[in-house]
Amino acid sequence: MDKPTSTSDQGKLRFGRYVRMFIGIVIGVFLVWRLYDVLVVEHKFGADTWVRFGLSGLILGGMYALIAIGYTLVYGIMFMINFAHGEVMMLGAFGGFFVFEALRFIPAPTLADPKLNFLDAHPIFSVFLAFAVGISISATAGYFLEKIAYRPLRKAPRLILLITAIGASIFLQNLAMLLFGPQRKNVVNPDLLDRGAGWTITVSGNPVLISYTGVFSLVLSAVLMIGLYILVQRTKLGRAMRSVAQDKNTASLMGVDVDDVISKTFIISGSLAGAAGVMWGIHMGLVNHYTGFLPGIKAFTAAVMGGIGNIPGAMLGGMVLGIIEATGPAALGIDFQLKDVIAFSILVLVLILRPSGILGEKLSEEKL
Amino acid sequence: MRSSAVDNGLRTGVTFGIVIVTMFLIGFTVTGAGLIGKLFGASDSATPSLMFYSLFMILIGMWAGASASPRPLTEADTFKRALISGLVAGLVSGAIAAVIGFIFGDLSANKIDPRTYLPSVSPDSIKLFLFNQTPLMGSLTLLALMTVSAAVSAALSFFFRSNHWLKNKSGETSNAARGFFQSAGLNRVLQSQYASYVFWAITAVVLIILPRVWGSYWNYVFGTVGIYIILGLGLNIITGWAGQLVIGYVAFFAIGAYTFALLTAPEPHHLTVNFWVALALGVLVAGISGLLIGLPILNLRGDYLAIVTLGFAEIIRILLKSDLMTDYTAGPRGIRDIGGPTILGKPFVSDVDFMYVIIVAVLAVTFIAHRLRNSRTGKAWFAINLDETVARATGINAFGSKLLALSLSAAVAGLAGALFASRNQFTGPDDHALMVSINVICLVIVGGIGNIPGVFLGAFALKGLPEILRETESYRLLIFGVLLVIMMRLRPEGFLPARRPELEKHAAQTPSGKEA
Amino acid sequence: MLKVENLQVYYGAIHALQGVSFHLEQGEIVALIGANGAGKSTVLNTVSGILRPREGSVAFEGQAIHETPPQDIVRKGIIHVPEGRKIFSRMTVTENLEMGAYTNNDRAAINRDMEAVFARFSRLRERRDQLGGTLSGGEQQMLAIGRGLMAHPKLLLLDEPSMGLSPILVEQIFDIIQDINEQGTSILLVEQNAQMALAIADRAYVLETGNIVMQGTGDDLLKDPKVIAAYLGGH
Amino acid sequence: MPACIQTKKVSKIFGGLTAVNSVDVVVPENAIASIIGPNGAGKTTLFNCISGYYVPEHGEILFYDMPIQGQPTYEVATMGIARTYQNIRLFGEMTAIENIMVGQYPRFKAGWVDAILSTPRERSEEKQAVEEGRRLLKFVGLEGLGDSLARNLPYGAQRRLEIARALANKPRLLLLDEPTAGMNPQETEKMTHFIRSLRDELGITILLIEHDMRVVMGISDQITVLDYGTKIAEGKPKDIQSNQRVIEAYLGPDVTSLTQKYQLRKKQRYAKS
Repeated sequence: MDKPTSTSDQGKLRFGRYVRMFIGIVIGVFLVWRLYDVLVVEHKFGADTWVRFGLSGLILGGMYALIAIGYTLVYGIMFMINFAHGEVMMLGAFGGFFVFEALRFIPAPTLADPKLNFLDAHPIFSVFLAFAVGISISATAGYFLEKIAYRPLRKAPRLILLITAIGASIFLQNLAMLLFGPQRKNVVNPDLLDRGAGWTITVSGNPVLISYTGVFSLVLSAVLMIGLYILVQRTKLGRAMRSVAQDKNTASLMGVDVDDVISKTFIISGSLAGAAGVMWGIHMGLVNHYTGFLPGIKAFTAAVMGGIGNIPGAMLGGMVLGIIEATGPAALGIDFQLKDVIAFSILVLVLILRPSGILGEKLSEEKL
Repeated sequence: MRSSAVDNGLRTGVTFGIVIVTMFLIGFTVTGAGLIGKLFGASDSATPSLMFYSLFMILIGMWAGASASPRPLTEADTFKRALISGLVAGLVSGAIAAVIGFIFGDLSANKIDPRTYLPSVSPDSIKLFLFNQTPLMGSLTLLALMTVSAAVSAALSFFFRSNHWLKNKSGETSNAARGFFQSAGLNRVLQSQYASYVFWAITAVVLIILPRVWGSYWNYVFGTVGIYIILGLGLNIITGWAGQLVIGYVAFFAIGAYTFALLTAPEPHHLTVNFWVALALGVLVAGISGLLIGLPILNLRGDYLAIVTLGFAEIIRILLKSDLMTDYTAGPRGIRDIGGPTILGKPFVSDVDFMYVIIVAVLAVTFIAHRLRNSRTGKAWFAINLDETVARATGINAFGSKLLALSLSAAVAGLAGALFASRNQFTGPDDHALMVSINVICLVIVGGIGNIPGVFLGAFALKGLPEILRETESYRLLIFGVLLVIMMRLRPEGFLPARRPELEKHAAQTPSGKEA
Repeated sequence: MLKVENLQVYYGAIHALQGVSFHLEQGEIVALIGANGAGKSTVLNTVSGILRPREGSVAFEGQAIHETPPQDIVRKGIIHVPEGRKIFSRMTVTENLEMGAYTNNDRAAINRDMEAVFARFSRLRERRDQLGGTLSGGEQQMLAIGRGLMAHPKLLLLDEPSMGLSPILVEQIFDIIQDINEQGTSILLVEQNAQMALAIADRAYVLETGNIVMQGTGDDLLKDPKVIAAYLGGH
Repeated sequence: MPACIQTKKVSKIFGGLTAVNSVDVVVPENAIASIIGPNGAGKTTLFNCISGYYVPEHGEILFYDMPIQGQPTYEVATMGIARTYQNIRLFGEMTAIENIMVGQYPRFKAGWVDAILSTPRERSEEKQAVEEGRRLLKFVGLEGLGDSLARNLPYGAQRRLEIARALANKPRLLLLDEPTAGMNPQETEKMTHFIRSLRDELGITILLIEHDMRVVMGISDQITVLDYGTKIAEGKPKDIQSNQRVIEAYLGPDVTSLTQKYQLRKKQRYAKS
């Protein structure tokens, strides 16, 4: 009853409101100026370029969304930022990479092509196997991460959990570096999913390539997201997850094994991250120990943008962030080197201006 | 419910098996053997001898055995139980290691080099892993070694834990030692004013002499340690005392370094501001940037605040690195020929001289931190850390206090940055990667969060030790990660936990009648 | 049926229960009354497994349960309806009831039970697709009890079922409690409203700072001058 | 006597639910006033409005005729309103005397620069703070416990330390949220005397929330009764005791007949079995 839904801390409101208003106005003016400059005055890019950017943004956004769901699920249930989530994704990406490498060594000669390897002979099965392995690795990593690092700290303050997660993130990243070496590895796709292959459409007289890998990634992310939504909304496990997210004690009074549900949550978010990791390898073509770090932080940004703890919000946030990142540098007429600055600026701005996110409810402070 | 001895051993065995295999795959078996060799004074040879490697594996086996032996010890725990646990643990971990070893040995014998995918697994390390024997014999040796050492250690640890004689004996000695100190009045001597004068005098002499005698290499190492002590003391203000985790602390380090560098370097702005003025400006600009960054973000909840600061740090680093800023900050190449200190017009730039500058800075920051710690302001910070809502209800302007803490932290980081840039006579974007922040957070936490001596301990342990143990260089971050996880689980307050002052007693001891 | 002996529970340095012992027989309504902070809710939380006692034991049908986790205690037939109702506010009424039947995997049986709950609380049927958080206080209390009934409790622990409810609703809730009891469920009731609690209870215990200071049948305690002075407002 | 604290038609709404509904309370200076009511009646919410945690949607709160609603919590505290909490909230990792020194925060001026330079101001203030802290510890009966961590103190001592921390700022109004919760009759008796002595010896106005009717009736000059966020009665203890609406709010309208009905039902049950 006395749990506050809104607290007034006038001290920070009064101060913060002006600061925030000021920042908002500055950003707004800057955006309008740059957009006007690029789109109207300079008119640098044709429609085809925008379509190209938009498409790659959507594909990127799908992957961000999958990772963001993991942040949101874990945050919703444990109120912690699983900083190592990006590394879980990176492990999945390596899983996919190694499956492709291994299958490429297995000969599967046919009469037509005696040099054919297994990867090109059975591309669909190979891709399926890559996802199966990548997802399993990430799910296992998520499971053990929770069990070894986070579970003993169930009652610890949030900051301790965050530091643990940072520690786990550093550990996994450096483990991968020491195991597989620091250099980037090229992911060689089966011929069917060659990154240059795809459909070509014509936009304002110029060809735009819609690559198979991109379409494949986008469709797969959509399917996984729908599947997750059904899992959370319609199944018994989903109900249990939501009940644990709302009130652990009461959930356990219903007979829910809270530890078990938390484990399963980590497995599910790990799986989604693993899928995103394999997709990343297939679509981007490069994997190394650093693969997970930036997508991880960006997906966290996406989750916050959509309102952390809110699953549709994470999906939407991922998509929006992907599109902004892909079109932002061009739209604002700044260097492509700075695309990460755009992502980080969004992170900072969202947290400052609207920490509850686009779809989020007002965040209630859990403790007055 | 108690798990059976076999279960217990099995679980430990699998864990240690995975640990051994991981160590092998990242090349740490070779490094570990080298470290053991160093311990015994063996000269640094490229290939550590078989003996040291065996010793390394025996130590791991004994560790496995010790952790497998049952705990806590109850009446029902028999020697047999301990032995079985140890035996199983050794057998399982040995078997896992042996299988992997055999596979790699076999591959190696067939001239397949795994280094394409696992660059740390060199033919030499495979050979060493298998005791320079054939794959089969090597893996069997591995299995036998692990089993025997784990079983022996389990048995030994059973004796150590169960033997009351030993326990009592050690208890007595420590009591006796304490008694000795008390009876000899050593405590009083140690606490007396003279003792502290003597202590400070000795410290001062040591600090004056050491930089002159131990050569430029150690001056470099301990200069870095000193700069990290300053950083740690600074982060301690906002994170240790006010309780706000700032992951992007490196941003202020970078701001201090760049401010100083741009003011003193010939490129890109042709400014040659005096060292001391530039230093002060570096501190000031960093402090002000802390204030400005803090304004919009300090009302955020703890974990969000942490991530926002990370965002700021990354933005600053990417901007410094980008071509966009090349004209102003020299871009990815960094700034060269940064000025050094002068006193009365005389340059003061040799490594010995600079070491003195760092020592003075460390002492100054320590002094300031010490004065702030238990002051009214310091108590307000700690109150916010413990319960912000109640702190506000007792009349503390939480936002203002946090802003002050962040600004002071940032200013201290600015000082460290300026010194760092000046000493290296160079600074570039890569000096200011997130890993600097992580290092500082680690050292503060490991030493004991909120504690000044803890920062010294942490800095020496995390920045000094790795310099001495150079072999471990590439494993440093890996070890940091493990250390953070383990510390948070076992000892979140650090090795030197912060103590609260005894004000009531202290006040009671001073004759209070006089001033009334 | 339930036997609690020498229960010692701590919150940090605070000794919340200082050796509480009581028992409850099959089919009884037993009430725990006492002032705020006397430890009533702590007793219920310990019985349902949310808190672990430092010393002492809780036995249900002859089995020790004080080290059993709450989700397993539920499976033994002890259902705790917590203080403040604690319904899942972001789930619909139906989903809340389904959560109550979490331990049951028989879909048909769940639907039957849900019909039974709707028959008892017709207001809930009207609001079956509404989110729990949008219900009124009385409806939430009904939902909380209904959710508890979905698990077929042998023993129902009710923590302050009348809290924050208007007198008419309080009467309804107490009628329902008695109905449930007469259909064979034992009830351990914690109440601030001592008068009503003693009126329906077969037996009652009075708690004060973590100790049981009085016990007796509900009717006897209602007449006890000390109880009247302390808990019945002297009327 | 001037009014120390006054609420004028104060309402606080949480997501459509009116927790406090247009409540008027006037507490004269140097009085001990109580707010009572069933659980969930909005008492603590009213406290939170006065101490500045919540901004009421409607109405005014006057502290010595100064409007304070919407002021930040720390400024309300600095003006001289101190409070305690239903579930004790001390700074557990600080020592007892440090808790009190945090309570003294607004009364001193030395800032961070003073601390670094160890100015005379800072030194004399620090000395004064410790001295007064010890005196306060003695006043609440915790002498000698000043250097133990607050979380290690027993329950009763924690309650008294929390009051000492509230007193440290020399408040003019003290808000006590269930000061005797979880105490046995002897401890309650002592606490009652202690609260009265705060008023008599220190001249502090006291507003308290309490469930124990013996305490409320024993020490209050004035009682306000809340039910469903609305004030249903106000007056001297005697008037409240005989007020029909209050009895109904606590016990229900015809509790006697209900009691008889339920006792009868019980008898029938026994007869059956």
